[in-house]
Amino acid sequence: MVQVEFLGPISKEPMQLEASSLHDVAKVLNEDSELKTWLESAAVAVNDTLVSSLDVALKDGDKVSLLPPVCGG
Amino acid sequence: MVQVEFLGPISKEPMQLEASSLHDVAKVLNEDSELKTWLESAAVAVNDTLVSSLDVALKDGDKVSLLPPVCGG
Amino acid sequence: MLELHNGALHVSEILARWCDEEARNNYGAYIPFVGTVRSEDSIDGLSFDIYEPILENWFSAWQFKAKEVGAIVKMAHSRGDVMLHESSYIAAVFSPKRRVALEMIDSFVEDFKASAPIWKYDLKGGNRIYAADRSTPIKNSGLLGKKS
Amino acid sequence: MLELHNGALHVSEILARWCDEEARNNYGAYIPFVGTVRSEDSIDGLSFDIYEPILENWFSAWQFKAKEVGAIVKMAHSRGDVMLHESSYIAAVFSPKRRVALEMIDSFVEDFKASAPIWKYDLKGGNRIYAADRSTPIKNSGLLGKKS
Repeated sequence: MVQVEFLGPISKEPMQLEASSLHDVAKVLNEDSELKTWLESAAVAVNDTLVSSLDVALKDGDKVSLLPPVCGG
Repeated sequence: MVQVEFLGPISKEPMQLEASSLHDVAKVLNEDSELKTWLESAAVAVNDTLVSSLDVALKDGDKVSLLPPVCGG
Repeated sequence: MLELHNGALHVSEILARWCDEEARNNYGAYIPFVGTVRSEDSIDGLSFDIYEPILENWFSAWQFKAKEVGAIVKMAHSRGDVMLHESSYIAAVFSPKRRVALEMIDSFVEDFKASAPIWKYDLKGGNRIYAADRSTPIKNSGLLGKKS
Repeated sequence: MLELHNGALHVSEILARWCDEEARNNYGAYIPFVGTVRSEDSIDGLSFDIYEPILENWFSAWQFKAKEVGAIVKMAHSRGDVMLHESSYIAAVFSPKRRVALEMIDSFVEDFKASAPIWKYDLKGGNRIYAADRSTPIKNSGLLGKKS
């Protein structure tokens, strides 16, 4: 199981799901219509490192985070 | 008479001289060998306004200042 | 050094403390950038969420980048609510020479705006509204979106 | 506002005072630049001469330029001796928006270095030596020199 966390303004509780890569995570999250806009604009981190591709293998206990558009300062 | 002032590191007392333009001032100052290097690197102000040409008419009581290379900060 | 404070920053205290910390380290240039909440769009203030693990990674990368040119960076940011005319953000560069400091404060602040995992909300009549229109997607955003 | 101080600047006091002065004026960005005397070439400190009338004209022109983009500039500089690790120069920009402030602090500080009528001397073993090699001729310098 991997843990998926929604950061900042995405008001959604963390999810646990079976996934062996980010492609699997994408498949599951795209079934949730509430998430549609966020998926198009969010960056993705695996274990707190930002990634640039879905070709990232996941293992049990990994944490996937969704980071919507930012505005610090 | 115009007053010529030497600013910053040029250690020279102010001079009074007869001059109807900066050309006249240049002529007199170039006779002073101590000033040679300073004249080549100094900017010139008339009545506290920097000038970009010697074609500036001077009248009685005007102040001409020589400003050597600067380094504030 | 990265510091996160609950609520508004005490600007003078932070600027003075950082200055003291580096007073003997022979830096010729110190440039802080102070960000203050402006009164506009009838907001009462702003509020911030921060995701600290990624912010710390981002900041560490900048410390390393600064060190390569003999400089250091420091940053303070607010968590939670910051009201009008209060400050929520201070970034600073110390460097031996001015050109490095002037260029680094610019690129540091701009990269912060584009990349730091911090979310801003307008405080308006008791509501906390995500500032979507002023927010920037982080690089490589949208990976999980449906391909069109 | 342009302030000249005898000897070293009290950095924290000045930064805090400027911040307080503008606290209610709705500026979103405040960027001070602080210049500090570095230990190098075995100097004991630096010393400065200032020609105030032309410095004031130069600064007024910058105030005007800043006003055109909704910003303000402030500056403090030392007269006379400033010892190692003390500060001799603070410039600051306040602006509604960060881009204006980041660009203006850079161009203000660079123009200051190239144009402000201030002369620097190294203090070394009781002597006060003009820093000729680090000094820059003001624009249009050399008018009075003999034509070659």
